[in-house]
Amino acid sequence: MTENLLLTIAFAPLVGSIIAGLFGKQVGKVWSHRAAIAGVATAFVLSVWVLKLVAVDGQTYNEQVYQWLQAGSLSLEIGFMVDALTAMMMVVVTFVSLMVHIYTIGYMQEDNGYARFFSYISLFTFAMLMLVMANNFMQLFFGWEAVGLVSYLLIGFWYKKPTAIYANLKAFLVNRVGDFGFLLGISGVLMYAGSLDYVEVFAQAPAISEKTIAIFSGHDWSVMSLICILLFIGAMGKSAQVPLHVWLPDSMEGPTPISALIHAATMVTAGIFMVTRMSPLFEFSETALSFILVIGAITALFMGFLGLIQNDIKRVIAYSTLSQLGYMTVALGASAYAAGVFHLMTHAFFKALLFLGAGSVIIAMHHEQDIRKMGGLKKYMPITYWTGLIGSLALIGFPGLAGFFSKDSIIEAVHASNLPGSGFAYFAVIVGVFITALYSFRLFFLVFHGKERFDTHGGHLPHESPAVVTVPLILLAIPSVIAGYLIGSMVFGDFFGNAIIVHADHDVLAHHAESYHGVIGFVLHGLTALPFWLAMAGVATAYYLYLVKPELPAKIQQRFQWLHRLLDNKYGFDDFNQIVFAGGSRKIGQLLWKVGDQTIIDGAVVNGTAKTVGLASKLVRHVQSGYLYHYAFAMIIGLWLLLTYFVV
Amino acid sequence: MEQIVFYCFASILLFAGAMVVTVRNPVRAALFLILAFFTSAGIWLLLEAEFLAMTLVLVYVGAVMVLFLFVVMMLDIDLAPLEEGFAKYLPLGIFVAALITIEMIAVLGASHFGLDIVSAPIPHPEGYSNTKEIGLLLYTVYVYPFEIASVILTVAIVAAITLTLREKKSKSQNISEQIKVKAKDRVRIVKMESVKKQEAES
Amino acid sequence: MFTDLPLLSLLIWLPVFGGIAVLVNGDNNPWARPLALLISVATLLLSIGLYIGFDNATAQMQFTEQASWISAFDINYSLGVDGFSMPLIILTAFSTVIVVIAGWEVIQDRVSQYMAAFLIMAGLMIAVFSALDAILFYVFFEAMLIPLFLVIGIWGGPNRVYATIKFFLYTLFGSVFLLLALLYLHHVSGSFSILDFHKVGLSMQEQIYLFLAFLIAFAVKVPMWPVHTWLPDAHVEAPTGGSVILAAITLKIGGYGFLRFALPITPDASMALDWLIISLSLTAVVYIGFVALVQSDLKKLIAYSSIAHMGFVTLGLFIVFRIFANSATGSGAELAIEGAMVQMISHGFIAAAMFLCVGVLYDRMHTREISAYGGVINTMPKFAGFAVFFAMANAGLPGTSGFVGEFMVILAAFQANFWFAFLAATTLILGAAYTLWMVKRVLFGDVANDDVAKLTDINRREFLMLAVLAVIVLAIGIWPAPVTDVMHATVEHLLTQISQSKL
Amino acid sequence: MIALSDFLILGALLFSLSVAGIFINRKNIIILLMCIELMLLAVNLNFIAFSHYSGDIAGQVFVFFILTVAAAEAAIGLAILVVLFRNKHTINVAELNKLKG
Repeated sequence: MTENLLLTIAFAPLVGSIIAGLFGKQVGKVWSHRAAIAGVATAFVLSVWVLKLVAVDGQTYNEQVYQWLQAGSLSLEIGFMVDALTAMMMVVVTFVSLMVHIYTIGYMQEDNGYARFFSYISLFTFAMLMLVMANNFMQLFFGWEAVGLVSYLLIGFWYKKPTAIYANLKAFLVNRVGDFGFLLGISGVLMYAGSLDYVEVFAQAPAISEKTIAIFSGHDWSVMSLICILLFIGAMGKSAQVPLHVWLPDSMEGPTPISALIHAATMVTAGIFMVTRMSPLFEFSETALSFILVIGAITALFMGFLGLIQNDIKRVIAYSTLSQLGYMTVALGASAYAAGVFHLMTHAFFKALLFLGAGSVIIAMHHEQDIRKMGGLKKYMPITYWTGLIGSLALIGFPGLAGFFSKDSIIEAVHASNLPGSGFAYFAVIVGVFITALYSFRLFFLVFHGKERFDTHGGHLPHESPAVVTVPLILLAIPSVIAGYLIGSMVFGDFFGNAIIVHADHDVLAHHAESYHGVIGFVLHGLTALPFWLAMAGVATAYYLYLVKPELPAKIQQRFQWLHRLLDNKYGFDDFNQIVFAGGSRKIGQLLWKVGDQTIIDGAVVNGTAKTVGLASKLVRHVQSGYLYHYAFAMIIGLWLLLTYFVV
Repeated sequence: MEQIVFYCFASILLFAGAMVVTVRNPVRAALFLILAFFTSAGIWLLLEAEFLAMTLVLVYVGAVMVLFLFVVMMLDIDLAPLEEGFAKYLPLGIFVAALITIEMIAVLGASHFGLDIVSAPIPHPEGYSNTKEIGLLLYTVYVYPFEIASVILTVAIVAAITLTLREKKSKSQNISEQIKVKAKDRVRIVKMESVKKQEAES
Repeated sequence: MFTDLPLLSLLIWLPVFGGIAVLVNGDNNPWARPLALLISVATLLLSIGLYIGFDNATAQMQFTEQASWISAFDINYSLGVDGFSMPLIILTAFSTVIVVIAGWEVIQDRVSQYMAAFLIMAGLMIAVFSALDAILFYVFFEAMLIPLFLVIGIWGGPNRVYATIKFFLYTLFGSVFLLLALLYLHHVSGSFSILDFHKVGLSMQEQIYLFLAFLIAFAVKVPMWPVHTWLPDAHVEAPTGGSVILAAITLKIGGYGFLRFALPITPDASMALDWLIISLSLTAVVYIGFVALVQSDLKKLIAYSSIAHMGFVTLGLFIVFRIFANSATGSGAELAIEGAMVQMISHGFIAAAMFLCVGVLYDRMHTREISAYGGVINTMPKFAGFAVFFAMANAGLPGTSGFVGEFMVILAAFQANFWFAFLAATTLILGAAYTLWMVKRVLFGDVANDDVAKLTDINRREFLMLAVLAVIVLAIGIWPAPVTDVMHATVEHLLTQISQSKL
Repeated sequence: MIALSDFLILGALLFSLSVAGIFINRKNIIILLMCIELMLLAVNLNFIAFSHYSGDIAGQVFVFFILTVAAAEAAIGLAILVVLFRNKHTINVAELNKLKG
């Protein structure tokens, strides 16, 4: 592996982005997408090569490219680190990105911002690659923020839509709250490790775990817990964990391809990746792991509920994404990093598939996104239907499909964990399986089966999407099926090697590895286990409610109005944020400005001084009457006083 | 003998001074001021300051006071408003003046500057010239102040003239402008319908 | 090659005399603009010569010049630069070029006077940064205000008189104390050389008084809370060029003053009173962040954001004592000081760019009210691209120069105290909130009204100046090492100076 | 013999008279000018008296200068007066307060 190879991988998409973005008008639409796709394709092919070098030849890479900055003895550098984790992420990112690029040709064909869109998604690919290939925290933060920027730009891609520009601002700010914690965490790392380089920091981890810090005087906190929780706050922002999840559903305002690429497959998993990458640190803090476990469990369960009542096709999938991110986080909390990352990978494939499928439906429905106005699309859109079915089954963890392997290993890992909060987490992930199946197939049945409720626009029947749309669907469906068979090496094997470090007393996966005897056994075992039956129950419920008795859901809704309202308000997070944070800070701002700046500083102090001087001068001015005889009088009186002084 | 002259002059001086400040008519006041200058010139002679006494008469009476008179007579002054408050401020004026007088006399009176303290000077020898002495001092020690004084006088003259000079319209010719004039600037030829013809026809 | 020339004198007097030449040329002269541009570019080139000839390895003053000025009082014309002043000089020269370009078509009234004012100001500011004699510094420190005063007073907005008087009185108020302090230091040290001031021993009480005098003088310039209220007013009324210079350079003189005077001359007092500066700086970051959020005037918003950003500068400069006390790794102090310097330089570019963006809009719409805009991106896509970029830089996005300084200072602040870093890092949220909310209201959305619909995109001149700034902002963000390398030796020197007690 | 104090008291009286004059003629600027002349006269008298009694001729030189300056002052004062009257048609001090703060 050479520096040039890695530089090419990272910068090929950037070059494509620059060509499409800055010279889009000059080179035209076709060359814009050709440039962008060429860049990403190069990156993908080379990434596969890198994966081969890592997985087969066992090479790793960790070198600096250039020195970013030096201050005192501290040197901040830009460099690449490639190990199994990085290589896997690179392949996932570039593969999904490539699919999305191709898909975009069809999806955005008539949009004015065609070249701009390609520029953004290529830029995103670059940023994401920088994030995963970083060998230090600074560069990680660069990629972290850069993907946030592109996400901001893409959510607000249709800048005329008020909801879109509201959503992108919200997304950026909520992410910034996470970054706030993340940056503090990085500062902590620098303070206690004296470096930002991964290898050096990880080497220091045992030493750091001994230290304490008194944030509130008198209370000594473990430095490692503090750092890890701060870092995880960053992950909460990016990976949309409760309570920083609020931006993700709104981000569906952006075009569908980026919902697939950024808000399902890659960017939102950056938090998961980051925590996994930091496993040498997190392993030293059970407090942090517990915290992660609980947050993940809450997200997995409660965000799943929200998916049940959404009617926007993309929002259902978005809540599903939230819930699945919760699963990954739970895995991290249980120290089953490999399982978390494995789920990240399988999820990237089938969720991208679902999103792109949703996009295909949306095209067919002429940009109608309400699932109540769809139905019976099976016969019009066979490819979309079948790929959608594969995606949905993968999502609910149907044995044999990708999602089954990853989700099952997470559930087993949580079951085996004995950290505080693991009991709740186990409950959450188990219930989550049922919920996932329910909302997934609710969506599936409402869209593809049942009555045709759509408006035909005067006889225009929906039809299958063009090849640029369906080919990526098919290509994504393949790994959605087969990716799970990698479980042997990725979760239970030593594929990740030193990239993930787990302490022996947390190593829940090792316990399972002993009982793992090949894929077939795992699948067979899955067929008898509780999650499978829960998932089937979910599917059956969905079938009954939405196909057999379609009038029933409305009745249930009538009956449990309070519950529906609670879910409809998304537990009140949005209202709370809007009133307390957005409104509150504007109120504080107004108060500080009007009272602090204008009244006290300017009014009382600055202009007050001027007014006092003015007042004094006004008084003194009366002496200056302008009448000669007053002055003469004053002079004579002065003379007299002088004389009197001499006499006396 | 000297004392009689002194008291005589002194009383005239004080009388003239009093008249200057009280008399209503500025012309009369100026005339009384001239009287005051004359008498004080006399007193200065008693003090053997012949040169200054002459200067006072020549410069002040001859020049400055004449200037005053000119101005007073030249300006058409409405006296009535100027006399407002004359009686009103008289008591205060007298009071302050008296106060100052008393205090000054307390300082300058006989107890500090009487004959017994400051004896009369020795009379100057024959052939002593006050003018020559002043001249000697003026052109040696005080030559710079003297020059400066002369500059001040010159400036004063210039200033007085420029202040009072009226902007007169120049009667001089501007030859170039006269030459540049063209006929059409001077004569405007207006075309008119001839009316006579019609009258004749009708 | 460069060391033979009196480079600093050239840098000071070329724009000053050039400015006078432009002024003498008269208003109707078509050469006023090209001449001003020529002079400013020449100055920039000369200042780059400074960079080339600069020796990174030493903390000594370089390019020194010495001549007797007022020998009776032992006042010298002595110049020199180190790692702190050199980048600021280049920044000054660069900003002047930008200002000249920015005023090219916009200023139609008294062009030569406008150009001359900025050229002369550039010379004077370069002199402030390179003066090594206290009185020389003071003279230029004050003289620099005059052109700025005129610029705001003549080409300013409707309420310019109030703003100029406020600005002038505020800064004069501060500098009186500076003069007193300098005179006292002369009394103690017997010299007016700033370098001698650095060496003179002072008792704690003397240091406290001197420090407070410096604080008042420079806090007004920076400006620190609560003596900041002149800045929004001055910015709002100033013409675009005036705002650019005000934000890019004038504020930096405050930070530079702390580096050159307060820290090395009164290290013990700085240490004893660092809580004061730190709390004022953090107040600036948080308080001003909130205030900026509710501004309805574009320029005011950016002005407030400038104050918040300058809070990072003062924070970075004064946390070093706490870092020494906590000294975990030892590189935190360098990080803090260099972070403050980088923040100053980066803010010079970003704030300039932001004000230029507002200027571009103002030239077309003649209003600065945010509510008058909306959907500008529809009619001015190129402009919107730049504006979003600079807004992101203002919000401290990694990869732009705005990130570097903030990042360094926050990293260092954590080493001083967790809560310092915590409060400082709120800028991540607040900075993004006020900047991007403004972007949302001004740029995004559908075309808000007919005026916006009639807007024309930026022309080549505007494109050029924004593009140059964008390239620099990006370059510093991607590779800040060239900026920080020049100051390493000087920072080390300063740190040894301030770590030795003068008592 | 006449004592020095006699001259000084005469000067003092003359001075007081002019002070009183300034008070009571507060409206008429011409009389005010004349009072000032009178005041200067009193001062000059003191100078000459002291000069005489102390035998130092320098005192008289000062009187000479005072006379010079007073003449200049009178000339300019009157010139201003003329201009003033020409423009405002009054020399009433009560109306000349344009510089009032």
